[in-house]
Amino acid sequence: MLIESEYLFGADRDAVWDALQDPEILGRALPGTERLERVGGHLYAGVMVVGVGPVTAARFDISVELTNLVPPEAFTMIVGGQGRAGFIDGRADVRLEERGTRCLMRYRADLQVGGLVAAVGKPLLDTVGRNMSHKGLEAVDRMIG
Amino acid sequence: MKPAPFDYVRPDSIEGAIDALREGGPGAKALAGGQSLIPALNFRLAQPSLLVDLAGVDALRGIRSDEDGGLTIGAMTRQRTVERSDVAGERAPLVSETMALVAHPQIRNRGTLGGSLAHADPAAELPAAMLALDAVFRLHGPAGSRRVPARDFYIGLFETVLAPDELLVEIEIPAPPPGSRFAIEEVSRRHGDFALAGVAIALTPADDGSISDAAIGLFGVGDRPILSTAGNAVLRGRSLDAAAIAEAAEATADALDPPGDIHASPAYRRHLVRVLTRRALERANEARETRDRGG
Amino acid sequence: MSRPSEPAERASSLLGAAPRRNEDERLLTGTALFVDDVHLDGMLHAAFVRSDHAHGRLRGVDLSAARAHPGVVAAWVAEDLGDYWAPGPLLVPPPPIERLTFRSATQVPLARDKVRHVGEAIALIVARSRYEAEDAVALVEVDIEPLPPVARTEDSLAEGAGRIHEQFDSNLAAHVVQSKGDYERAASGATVRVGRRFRIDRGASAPIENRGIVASWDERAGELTVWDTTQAPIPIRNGLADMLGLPETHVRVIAPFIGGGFGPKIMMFYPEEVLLPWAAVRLGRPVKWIEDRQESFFATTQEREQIHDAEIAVDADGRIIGVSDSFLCDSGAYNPYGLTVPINSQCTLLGQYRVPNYESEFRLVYTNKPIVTPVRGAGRQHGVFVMERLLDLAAAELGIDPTEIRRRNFLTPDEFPHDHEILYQDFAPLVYDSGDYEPALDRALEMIDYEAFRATEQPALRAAGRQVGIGVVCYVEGTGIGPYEGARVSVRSDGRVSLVTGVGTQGQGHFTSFAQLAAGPLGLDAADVDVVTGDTAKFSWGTGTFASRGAVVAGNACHAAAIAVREKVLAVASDALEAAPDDLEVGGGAVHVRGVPERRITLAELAVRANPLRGAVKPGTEPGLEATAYFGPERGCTASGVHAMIVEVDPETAMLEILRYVVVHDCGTIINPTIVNGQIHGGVAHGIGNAFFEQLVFDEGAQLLNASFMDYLLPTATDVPFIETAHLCTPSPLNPLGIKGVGEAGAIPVAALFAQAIEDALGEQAPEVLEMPLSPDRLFALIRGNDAATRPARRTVP
Amino acid sequence: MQQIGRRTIVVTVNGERFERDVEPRLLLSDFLRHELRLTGTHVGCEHGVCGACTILVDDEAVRSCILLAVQVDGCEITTVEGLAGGAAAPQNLELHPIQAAFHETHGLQCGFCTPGLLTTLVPFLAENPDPDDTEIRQAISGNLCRCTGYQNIIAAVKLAAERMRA
Repeated sequence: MLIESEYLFGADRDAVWDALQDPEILGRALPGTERLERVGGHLYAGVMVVGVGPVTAARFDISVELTNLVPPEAFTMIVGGQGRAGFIDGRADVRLEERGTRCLMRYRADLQVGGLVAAVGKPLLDTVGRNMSHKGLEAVDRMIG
Repeated sequence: MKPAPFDYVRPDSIEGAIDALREGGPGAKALAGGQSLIPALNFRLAQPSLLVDLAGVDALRGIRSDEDGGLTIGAMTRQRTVERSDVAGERAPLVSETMALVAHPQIRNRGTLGGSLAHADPAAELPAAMLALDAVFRLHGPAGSRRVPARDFYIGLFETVLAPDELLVEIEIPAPPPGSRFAIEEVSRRHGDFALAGVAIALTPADDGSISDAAIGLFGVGDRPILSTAGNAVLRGRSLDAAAIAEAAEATADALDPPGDIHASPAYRRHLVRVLTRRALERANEARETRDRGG
Repeated sequence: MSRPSEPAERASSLLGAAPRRNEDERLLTGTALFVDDVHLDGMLHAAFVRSDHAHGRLRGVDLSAARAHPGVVAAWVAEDLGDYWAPGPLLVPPPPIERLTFRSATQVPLARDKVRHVGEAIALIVARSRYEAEDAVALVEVDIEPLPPVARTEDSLAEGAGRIHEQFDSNLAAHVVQSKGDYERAASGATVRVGRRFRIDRGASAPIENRGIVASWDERAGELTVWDTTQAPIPIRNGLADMLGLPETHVRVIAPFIGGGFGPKIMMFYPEEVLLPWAAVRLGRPVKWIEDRQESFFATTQEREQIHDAEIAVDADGRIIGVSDSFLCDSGAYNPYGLTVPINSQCTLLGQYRVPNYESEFRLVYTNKPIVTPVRGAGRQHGVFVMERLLDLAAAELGIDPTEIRRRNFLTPDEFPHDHEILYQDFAPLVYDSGDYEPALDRALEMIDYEAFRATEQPALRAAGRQVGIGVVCYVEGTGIGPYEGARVSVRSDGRVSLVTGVGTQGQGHFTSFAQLAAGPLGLDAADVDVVTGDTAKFSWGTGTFASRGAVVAGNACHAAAIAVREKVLAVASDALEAAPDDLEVGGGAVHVRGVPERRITLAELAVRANPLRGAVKPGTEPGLEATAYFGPERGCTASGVHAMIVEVDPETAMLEILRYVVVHDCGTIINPTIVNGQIHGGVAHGIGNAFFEQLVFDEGAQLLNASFMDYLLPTATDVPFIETAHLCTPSPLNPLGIKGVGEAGAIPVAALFAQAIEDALGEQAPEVLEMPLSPDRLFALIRGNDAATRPARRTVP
Repeated sequence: MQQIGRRTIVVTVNGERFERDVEPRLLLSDFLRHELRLTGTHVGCEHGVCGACTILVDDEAVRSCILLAVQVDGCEITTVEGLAGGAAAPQNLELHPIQAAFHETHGLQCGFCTPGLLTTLVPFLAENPDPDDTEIRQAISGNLCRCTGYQNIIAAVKLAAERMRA
C-alpha cells in the first residue's frame, strides 16, 4: 500500500523537526501507537493497536527507526511490527518544507501488511492506515501547538 | 477458525446490559445478532473479554406505530421481522425494500436492525437508508437517553458516536410527508453481497409537484454511509425530469472521492453512483407516475 | 488388460440408464461419514503455525509459551521431526521430452530454514481441542527475516529476483519446447498472422469441504488407520507406509465420503497428511486436523496462473498454417506435480483442429505464492482460451464468421487416430483416439439458434439499445489416462453384489455408475450392488480419481470384473441346472435355462454353492463368485465438445446476464446420462467462476488479499444459468466400453466463451478480451479503455 | 483464562432435550457436531458465507457456524437428521419430500452442502409454497455448491414444492 500525502502544520519547521525527535510525539504520528520508547539512538520500540469495527485484536509489537536524517529537512522512517494478526512493514520518506511560518510535511509511505489474518482484515487495515495517518498528524500538530 | 476465550452474560434489561458493558471495561462488547461479530471472533480479528448478549432484553424488541405516523423499531428486532412486518412495509417502505437486499434470509433471521446500524459497515444498505429517511436513533447509556439523528451518528469507518457503554435502543423513522417517494439501487458482485456502490433515495415533493427535498444516502463509496448534498442541491425546487435527474446523478458522483479495493476501483465506484442515482431517481419517479395514473 | 468375452450389448445392458443414486440416502439424511465426522476415544486436535511472510529466512521458533498452555499435548518444529523430515515426493516426473530442463523442489512437512509462501507450515501444535490448539498457535513466536518476495509470475525470472530455492541459479522450474513442423517457415507464407498476450490468473479449487485428516495408531496391532480427504487413498497408503517404515498391510487409508475434490485433494502428501500419522504414532493417541477455510486459501494447492504470447498463421481461407506459443506458468513455491499443468495447456491448445505447424515453449517458474497443482481442467482452459481467441482474431481479420473458421479447421472423422506429434502428460504421444466434431458444432448452433440470433434477434436488440452477444467455442479434453485401476466384484450369499474399487469418490456418483457396470452383466439393478470405494483395506491396488479418469479406467475394471463373475456364475449354474452355459440366461437375480424359466437357481443359492462348507473346491478353481479385474488403457482418450452462450452486458454497470447456455458434449459411451449432465453443470459453474467471479488477488508482497468466502467469490445459484445439454457419442476404441471422461469438460472452455460472447455483445466498440477472469470492475475498465483504473489508485489524504 | 465461566444450556434438538455445560466461545456448529455427535450439519467456512451449516432454530434457517451454543439456550433446533421420519431406524427412513426430490432429480453430488440446502428450503417452501425459478435461486443464493451448478437443485425444489402443495 502506497500512501502519498502532505500535511500543513501550524508550527514552523524547526519546531516540527524537534517535536518528531520526541518518541511520545513521534508515536502520535503513527496510527494506533499505544506506546513508543527510545531504545537507543534513533531506534524506538513500542506497541501499536489497530482497531476498527470488527477488528479489535490487531496488536503489533513495533520498532521504528529514523534514518537518512537531514535536519530539519528530511528523514526516512522504517517501521516493523509483528503481532498475532500478522505483520506490518513500512517505510516512509518524509520531507519538511517551510511555508512562511508554517511547515509543510510531504510524505510517501509504502506499507506492507501481511499474514493470514491480515488477508481477511487487510481491506480494513488499509483504509484505517490511510485515514489514521492524517489523524495522527493532527494530533502531533495539536501537541506542538 | 475458533474464537479466543471470552466470558458471556445475557442481561434481561437495558440497565443491566449497560452495567455489564461498563463493568466489562474496554474488552466488553455488545452482541446483537452476531452476524458480523461472530465471523470476526472466528477469525480472531476480534478478541473481546466479555460478550454482553442483548437477546435477553425484551425492551429492545418490537415495531411500534407512532401517533404522528412514524415508526419506532427496537434495535434488537430481527431484520427478518422488520422485512415481514406489514406496518413497517406501510410506514417505511424503503426499509422493507432495503431489507431484501441485506445478505441472505439465514443472516436476516438472526441479524438485527440495530446491530447492522451500530456496526456501521460503510457498504451496508441499512445505514444509508436511515440517512435518506432522516431517522433518529435513541441511545441509552449510564447517564440516560439521548436522541441522535442518523445523519450525525456515523463518524468514520465502523465508527459511530456510541460510547463503549452506550446502547442503540430504538430507531425512530419519521412519517414521510405526503407524496414522498423512495427507491434503493445497488450493484453487488452477487445476490446478497455487500454493495460495490448503492444509493437509497427519499424524495419529498412540494405542493407544486417539484422536489422540495431529495435525501440521497450512499453506501459502499466512502468510509461511512454518506448523505449526498450535491444531488439535493440540484433537485431542490425542480421537477424531476430527465435533465434534472441526469444533472443530479452527475453532481452526486462528482462530489465523491470513493475508495478502491480488490472489487472496485474508485473510478468504477464513482461511475456506479452516477448510474445508480439516475436509476433510483427514475424508479422513484415512475412509482409516482404509476400511482398518479392509477389514482 | 482384460477384455470382455461377452457381446457388449448383453453385458452392458445398463449403459445409458439413469438409476437414482445409491449414495444419496445417506447424504440426504446426514448419516454419511465425512472425515470430520470421525470421533475416536482420546482423540487430540492439531493446528499449525503458519508463515505470515511470503519469503524469508526462518531464524527461530519459540514454542515455550505454547507448550505451557493448558490443554496442549505437544508442539513440534521441523528439527523435532528428525529423519522423518524430508521434502515430499515428486508425484509426476517429467515426460521424456528432448532438451528439457527440470528442477525439482517439492514441499516440506514443516519449514526448516526458509519460508517460501504465506501460510507455509512452521510448527504443529496438538491439544485437547482445536480451540485450545488455536489458542496455543497464537502464543508461538516466530522469527523470520524477510527476503524480497517474488509475487508476479512475470518477475520470477527477472535479473535480481529473489531466489526461492537457493540450490538453483534462478527461479526456473522447467523449460520445455515441443514442436511439429516448422512454424516460422510455414507462417511466412500466411495471409494473416495475428498474435497477442493472454493472461489467466489464479483461482482456488474451493470444495465446500476443506481438507482433513484423522490418524489413529494401534500400538498392539502395529496398525495405522488414516481417514483422509484424498482423491487417491492407495498412493497415500503406500507413501505413508514407506515414510513410517510400516508394511503396507499395516497402514489403512480411508477416503470416506469426500465433500468435493476438484484436483487438490489428490495424492499430494501435504504436510498435514504426512505429519498427522507421525504424530498419532508418536503420541499413541488419535489426532485430528481439519483445515479451516482460512487455511485452505494458503495450504491447499491452487492453479491457473499463466501468461501466453501466442500467434496464429492462417491462409486466405482461414485454414490454420500454424501456431506458435511461448508461455509462463506459475508453479508457486514448490512443484510437486511436475509438468502436468503446462503440458496440458500445451497439448490442449491444439483443440479440435488440424495444426500442421506448432511451436510451443513454456517456462514453469517458482514464485512466493501457494503451490500450484491441477484444479479441474488442469491447464486445459489455458490452451483452449489461447487457441479460441486466436481463431476469433484471425476470423475477424479475414471477415469470416467465428464458427466458420472453426468448421474449416476441424479434424475430420477419417483423420483419427490423429497424431499431433508431441507428448501428452501421460508420457504417451498426443494421439486423439476418435472424434467427430462438426456434428457437435451443428447441434450447438441449432440449439442456440445461431442463425436467427445473428440475422434478426441481435439486430433487433441492438436497435433497442441492448448489448447482447453470442459466443461459440470448441474444445477437447484429454481424459482417462492410465496407468490402471482395479475392481473386485463378488456375489454374496444374500444375492446382492459387492463391488470394491480403489479410487476415491468425491461426488461423481461412483456408487451408482460403477454399480450399473457391475449389475448389467449379472442381470441385476444398480441398487443391488453395494459399492465400496477409497478404503485401502478393501482394495489394495490403484491410483485415484483425477484427470477425468474414474469412469474410464475404474469403470472398465468394474465391468471386466463383473464379466468374469458372470462366467463363474454360469459355470456353477451349469452344474446345478445340468445345462450348458451357453443355454443359460442371467436375470432377475437368478440364472435360468433359456426357454425354461422354471429351471432356475438364484444368485444367492449359487453364491452358497460356490463357497461350500463340505466337499472340495476343485483344483484350478476358486471358491466364491468373485473376480478381480484391472484395466489400463494404452493412452488417454479424447473427449470433445462445444459450448455456446448468449450474454447481455449492461454497459452502464459492466454486469453480465447469461441468457442462454448450451453444451454439446461427446464423451463416448455414456454410463449414466444424469450423472454426466451433473458433471457438466458443475464444471460450467466452476468455469463461470473462473471467468467472472473467482480470482485470488496477491499484492506486490505476494500476500493474498482475499482469503475468505467474503472476498473470494464462488458463483451462487443466481449466477449460474440454466444449462441446456446434448450428447453425441463417438466411442473410444481404447477401452471395451468406449467411454471417455467428462469430469473437467464443463469447466474448460468457459473463459474462451465469455471472452468471445462479451466482445460480440459490445459490438464494434468492444475491447479485446485477452485475460481471465474478468469482473465488473475489470470489464468497466476495459470498456473505458482505461487499464490504469483496474487497481485501486491510492488516494492521497488531503 | 481457561476457567472463563462455562454455562449450562438446555436445547431441544430434533425433539430430544439436551443439557450440557459449554464454554461461551463454543460455536453452535461444533456443539451439534462434536458434543451431540450430530455430524449431518456440515462446516464449510466458519464465517457465515457458504451456508453448509444451516440449521433451523425455532423453525427459522440460521447459520450455526456464526452462532454460539450459549445463544440458543432454551431453543428448539432441527438439523438434517431431524428432517426424515423415524430417525431412529435409518433403514426405514421416510424421506422428507425435499430430500426425496433431491434424490429423484440428482440434486446432490458430493452431498456436503446438501444438509444446509435442505434446512434452508424447509422454511422457504413453508412460506412460499409455489416459488418461481428466480425466487428459488435467490432463496438458495446463500448456500454455496461447488458440484451441481445448482440446476438440479432448482429442479428438486420445484418438484418438492409441487408435491408439498398437493
